[in-house]
Amino acid sequence: MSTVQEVLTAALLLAGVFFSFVAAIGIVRLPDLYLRMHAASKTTTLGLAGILLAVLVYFGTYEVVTKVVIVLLFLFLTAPVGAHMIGRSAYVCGVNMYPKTTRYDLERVTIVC
Amino acid sequence: MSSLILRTVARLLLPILVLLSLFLLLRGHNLPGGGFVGGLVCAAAIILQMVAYDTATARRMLRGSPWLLLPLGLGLALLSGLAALLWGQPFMTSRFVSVPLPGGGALDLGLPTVFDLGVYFVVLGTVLLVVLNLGEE
Amino acid sequence: MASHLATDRSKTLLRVPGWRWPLAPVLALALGLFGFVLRRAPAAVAGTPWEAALDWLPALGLSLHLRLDSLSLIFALLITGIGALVVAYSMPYMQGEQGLGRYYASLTLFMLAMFGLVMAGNLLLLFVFWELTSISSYLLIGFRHEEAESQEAALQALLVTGAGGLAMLAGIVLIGQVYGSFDLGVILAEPTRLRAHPLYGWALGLILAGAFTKSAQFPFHFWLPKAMVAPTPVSAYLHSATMVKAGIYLLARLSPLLGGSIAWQATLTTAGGLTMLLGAWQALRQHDLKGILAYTTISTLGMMVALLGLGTAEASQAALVTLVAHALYKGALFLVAGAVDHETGTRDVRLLGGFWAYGPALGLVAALAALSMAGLPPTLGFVAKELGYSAALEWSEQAIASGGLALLVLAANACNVALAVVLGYRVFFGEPGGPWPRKPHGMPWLLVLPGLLLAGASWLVGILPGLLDGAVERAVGLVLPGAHAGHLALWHGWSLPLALSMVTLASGAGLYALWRRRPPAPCGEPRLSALAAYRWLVYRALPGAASGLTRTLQNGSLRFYIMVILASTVLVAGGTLVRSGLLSRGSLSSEAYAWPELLMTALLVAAALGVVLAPTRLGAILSLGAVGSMVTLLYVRFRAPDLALTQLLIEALTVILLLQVFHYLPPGFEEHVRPRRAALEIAVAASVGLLMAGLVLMANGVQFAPPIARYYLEQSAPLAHGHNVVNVILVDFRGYDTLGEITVLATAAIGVYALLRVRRRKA
Amino acid sequence: MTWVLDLALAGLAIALVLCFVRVLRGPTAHDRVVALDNLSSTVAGLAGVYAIRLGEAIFLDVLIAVALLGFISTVAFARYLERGAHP
Repeated sequence: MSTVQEVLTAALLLAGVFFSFVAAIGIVRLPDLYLRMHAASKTTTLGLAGILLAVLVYFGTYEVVTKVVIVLLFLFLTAPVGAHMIGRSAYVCGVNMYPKTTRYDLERVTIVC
Repeated sequence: MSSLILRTVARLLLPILVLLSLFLLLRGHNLPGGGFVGGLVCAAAIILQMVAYDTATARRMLRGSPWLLLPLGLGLALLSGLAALLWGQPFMTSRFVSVPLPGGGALDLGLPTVFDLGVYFVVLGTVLLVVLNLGEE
Repeated sequence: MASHLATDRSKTLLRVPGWRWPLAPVLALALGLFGFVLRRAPAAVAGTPWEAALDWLPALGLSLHLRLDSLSLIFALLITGIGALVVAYSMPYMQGEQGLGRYYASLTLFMLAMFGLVMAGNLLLLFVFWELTSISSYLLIGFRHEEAESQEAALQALLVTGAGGLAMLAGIVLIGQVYGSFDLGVILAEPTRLRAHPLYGWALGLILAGAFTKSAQFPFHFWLPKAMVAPTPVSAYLHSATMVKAGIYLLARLSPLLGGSIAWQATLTTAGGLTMLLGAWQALRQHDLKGILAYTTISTLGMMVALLGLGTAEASQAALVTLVAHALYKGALFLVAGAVDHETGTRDVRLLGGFWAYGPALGLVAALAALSMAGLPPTLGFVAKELGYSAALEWSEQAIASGGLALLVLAANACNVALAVVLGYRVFFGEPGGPWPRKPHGMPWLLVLPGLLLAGASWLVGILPGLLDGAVERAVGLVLPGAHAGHLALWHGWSLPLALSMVTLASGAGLYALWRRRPPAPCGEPRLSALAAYRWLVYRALPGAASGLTRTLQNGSLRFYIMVILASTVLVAGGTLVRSGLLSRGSLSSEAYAWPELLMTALLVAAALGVVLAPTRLGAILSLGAVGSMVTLLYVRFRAPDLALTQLLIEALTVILLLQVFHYLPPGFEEHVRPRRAALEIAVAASVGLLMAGLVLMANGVQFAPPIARYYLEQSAPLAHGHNVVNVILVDFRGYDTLGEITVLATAAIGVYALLRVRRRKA
Repeated sequence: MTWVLDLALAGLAIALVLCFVRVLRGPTAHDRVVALDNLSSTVAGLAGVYAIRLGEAIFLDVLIAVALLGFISTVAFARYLERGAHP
């Protein structure tokens, strides 16, 4: 366990935790659903990515590397889809937006429910 | 009715998930996993298809009705138990044969693994039977 | 079986010209048994009983152990002898009735059961045969099962004797507990041990309950007169000669064990005396022939129980001789009554009279039997009565007590004499009271012969009591260990009992004169009688209680069922846990107190509360998801990846399942619960939580057996080629359990599938 | 190294609590779903931290399962909400 490896794991780990922490604050503080959704998907992508890379660096064995790569691929694929699905169903169910929203792109688009 | 993005992702994920479930099943003897967990992961994969598409496509994807899985699983489990009788040992005694792997290691396949496969199918069959029928509208 | 075959196929199988003998097998069986017993009689009387034992249920202490000593010899002879005669008598009597196969089958079942009962050397075996006799009596009383009256009578007999049988079983089990075995030999070897044991009172009470219900003693006597709706041969055989005597046999057999204490003496004499007087008094007021016979039987049974209660050698000797005398003359009189009923179609004493012209032979039989019932010198009845009086007189030092007892016996015997005159003289020589439903035509000789044999036997043994002497002598020795009774003799010289006999005859004649002038009015149902109590209990109290209980417990609300189940679990498990004091030894390892674990548990509790308090169903599921995640985290923290994986998967699939189901349900929770009810439910839920916590604490702290985990940990690699112990156990070591579990899983799936299809087909 | 792990643990713990707040308070059902998804990701993160802390690479499988099932339940919830259930 060379010190470089240790420092790198610590750095990555702290970055990951930082993102999760900020996202959590975002979820609580942000006014309406759609904004919170942005924050939520950050934990799944950046937060977990940081921690996973830390794990990768920390163990470094052949097996762990393959697993981490697959998981990262899986995460980066599913997180946006999850967020998309929730956004879609929220909009369809008529969850109203934050009154002071400036841009409203979906005015003209009607989604077939 | 469901969104296109979800469908494409679901179709893409199916192979990965089934691979994961078999991976969990086969290594169950030495590392966390086993028939039960494998079965559940595979069921989750099928359910993902059901959520993405609809029950009919999920059922078609199975290419056989979940009904087949139950007797298959129980049969396998029973056979693996009865097989021990062939060698004159009491019911359920396990026998092993080690398969040399290309990578040099040796994989111990044996009756318990067959039993585990039986458990895998029964679990899969049960969950699917219940969820697919519930989903049927 | 043989009898059933014989009668139904009799038309072809046993076609004997002129007279159909369908009953050869049954008759052969009865006579065979009679011969068997007779051949072993000398040995039994000499004191070496014949024994045969076969293990039936060694684990329960039940063995097929038959034993013929002289006490069972007397009963066995009566059962088989009278059995054969009754079967012979049934052939002409029951001709033309449907279901003869069923009749003879139950009769054979009864004979074998009764035979087994008196020969049983094992108390449990005695109970088995006891219940068999109750069942066969139910079948026989209810022979004409279409009639409501016989249905009710049969049910009544079964319930009363059955309930008594159950009480007796409880008593037998208690005795078994004290002696550790149910074998009579072992038990009677040291009788005093039970009397010193605290369980003696309970055992005595329960055994007496069994005996008193079977022998129709005072509070439980009402089923016997009702049982007279049975065909007459059944009444003659079961309800006078043998079955009702089973209680007497039980008292005699267990008297060395239970007897000797004040409680035994008091209950037996009072119950017996009361029944004796009540029976005699009721008999005088009956106008149906069989009614008179039934109530006099009850009265004589009461006398025998009282005599057994006295506990002296003479009393036991008197009881046994009365038993034999009563069996003979009452059997004969019943057969006579049956014949009269068969010929004239009526049994009403007020109508009957002058039957001598139609059946002089039957008249002779009736006269012989009636003389024995009245207790005139040359008959066995006389010998029995004499013994009864001398036993009563010598019972206790104070003259008043024994004198009083003698007077009671005298009163009962007087009634017997009066009714004997009615049965013997009035029915045959008095003038008929009214038109008979049927003109009596030629009487088959087989209706008369059995009665003649019985009456003849009572005269024969009366004249030569020596025949009975040896057997009774040895039997008294068995009933009262060490007691020695005098020899039986017809003539004891001019003694006080003889004087008492004279007085009895005189008062009997007086009673008859009184009876003739005032024909008995049918007595109404007394409101407070045991029969009314029985009816109230069976037809109103029990059904009412049952439906009340069902209404409260099965009121259709699932919440209520779950609450009841949980509450009872808490009471049972909680109670034992607290009482066993294991709770205090529970311990929590210190490692669990660091702040991460506390936080996780706090969040877990918050999520659980969230599930309960969620206003909508979706909210509840979401909190459930949160609970699942927190539990997974706990497993991760405590280094259990396997558990974490399984927990996670199960929780996710449950959420998806619930979502599927809730799609069909309204979003909000509909049920609004009254605050008082909610408080109760919260209390139950809280107590279940506490119970589980207690169990976990206890399981954590207490080691009942050396942990098996070590064995599995060591063996999993070498034996099962696997390092993941959890899976190795599941699949290999305890594979058999898993096989069971997956079968259950598959069955559950099929169950759900079936339920869903039902819903879909209905929709 | 140990202080880093403790700090990470603390940070994720606070994130966990914050998610819980949103799960319990969330006005609409969608908020709760989002919060639950975030909660399971944080749990996955914690699993990663424990993997390093306990030196067991096996917790990666738990992490994969959490990520997989988080996604499936989120999608299932979304589908359920879409099909006419009230928020």
